[in-house]
Amino acid sequence: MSVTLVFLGKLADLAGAPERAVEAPLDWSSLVEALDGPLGDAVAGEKVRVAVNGTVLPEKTALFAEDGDEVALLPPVSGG
Amino acid sequence: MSVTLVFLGKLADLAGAPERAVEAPLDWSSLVEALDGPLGDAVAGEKVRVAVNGTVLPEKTALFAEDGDEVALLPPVSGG
Amino acid sequence: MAKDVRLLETALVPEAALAAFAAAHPQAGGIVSFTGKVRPDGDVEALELSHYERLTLPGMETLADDTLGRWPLDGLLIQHRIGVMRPGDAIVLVAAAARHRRDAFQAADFAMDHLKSDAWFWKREKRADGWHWIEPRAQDHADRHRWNQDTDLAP
Amino acid sequence: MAKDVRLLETALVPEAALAAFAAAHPQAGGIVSFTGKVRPDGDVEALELSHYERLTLPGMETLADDTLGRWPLDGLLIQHRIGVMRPGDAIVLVAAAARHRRDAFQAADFAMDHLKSDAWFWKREKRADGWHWIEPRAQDHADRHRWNQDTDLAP
Repeated sequence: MSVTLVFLGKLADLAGAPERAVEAPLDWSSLVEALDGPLGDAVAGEKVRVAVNGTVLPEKTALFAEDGDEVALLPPVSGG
Repeated sequence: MSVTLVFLGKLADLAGAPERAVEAPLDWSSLVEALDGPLGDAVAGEKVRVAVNGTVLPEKTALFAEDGDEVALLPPVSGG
Repeated sequence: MAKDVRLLETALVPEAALAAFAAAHPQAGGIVSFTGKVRPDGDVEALELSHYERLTLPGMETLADDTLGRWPLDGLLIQHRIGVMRPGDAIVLVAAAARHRRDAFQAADFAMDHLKSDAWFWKREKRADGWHWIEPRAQDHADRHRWNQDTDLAP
Repeated sequence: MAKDVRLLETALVPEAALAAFAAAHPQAGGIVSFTGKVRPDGDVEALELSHYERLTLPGMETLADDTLGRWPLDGLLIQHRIGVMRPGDAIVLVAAAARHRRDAFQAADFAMDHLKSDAWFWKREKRADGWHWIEPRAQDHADRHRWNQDTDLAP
């Protein structure tokens, strides 16, 4: 019963790994709770967006993920 | 004692050859006189420009060429 | 096949890709291309582009469709590197083939502006003191905003 | 050598010329190119471009200098065919190498607009019923007039 978090860009550095499994179900408050310190601050910052199974959420606080879902945490893109 | 006329583009077709030698010195009226028929009409037309030794004349009726000069008759360019 | 969109994990060779693209579109009167490379100046030793499987290539496909919808093109090529690159390596190649020159210029320009500011890539540079993440450039956003705003593919 | 301007009497091979140009400008972050070909559609069997020795190449050199004066470029390549070409043959190649993408796009676009409407070439096409001289296209003049007017190289 888990959700896979995927950390992109500098969030992977802050997380210490590109992925992490967290307990399902997952909503915004339980995500913030699960990510403490600078990682949690960064993810909560207004520039980070959230995608569930490849769909970017218009409003990340509306996050809801269940067992088997993949939640990506997307910092601002830096271009090609 | 001659001036070389160089015919570009469709003027070469009208002239029947890419070049022609005419008597020096040459001014605008003697040029028009030397080129009769459709060729003369085309050269006199407002879109044809004249260059002497590689310099385009601002006003072709100011033409004056001497022995050894090259006079080019330039129809509108049609692009690359 | 009007659209050819690829993410490359190994070397992007612009001349070879362009030759293949031109051969695939013999009917096009004009082809405009842009090649972007890792600049060999400064103290940058390496560049790494990371992507997100579920968004990056789909986003590039959407950008290609959008570009094809805006200009009458015979073909559109978008190739983008991911992974670690060295100074002088090609990062991106965009090519647009069209009957009319202006369409090809605008399409390539549009696709590049959106790739630079709007595509799902994250970039870091290795300098003498280690790796540094690169933030978005204000100029890239300004470039994108020259076009109208119904085409935001990423925030 | 920032400027490379040529008139070619034999085949123009864009990919080879672009590869050499890129190799000559390793410091450029971006290269924009335009390749124009004889379109293989319609009933055109051949195209002939004639030039005038004393004006055509000097005019292209002046256009290159003007382009280099307007944008900060690392290099500018202009190659133009003369003589008889067949459908599918390349007629013209322009490439601009620059540190910044926008400069390279604008320079290549500007050079092409002026080559199309302003350079000393005369063109005729061979169709089933023989050769026909091509008149200037109004669109080419309109394209050139997008730029400001202190750069008329030919009437």
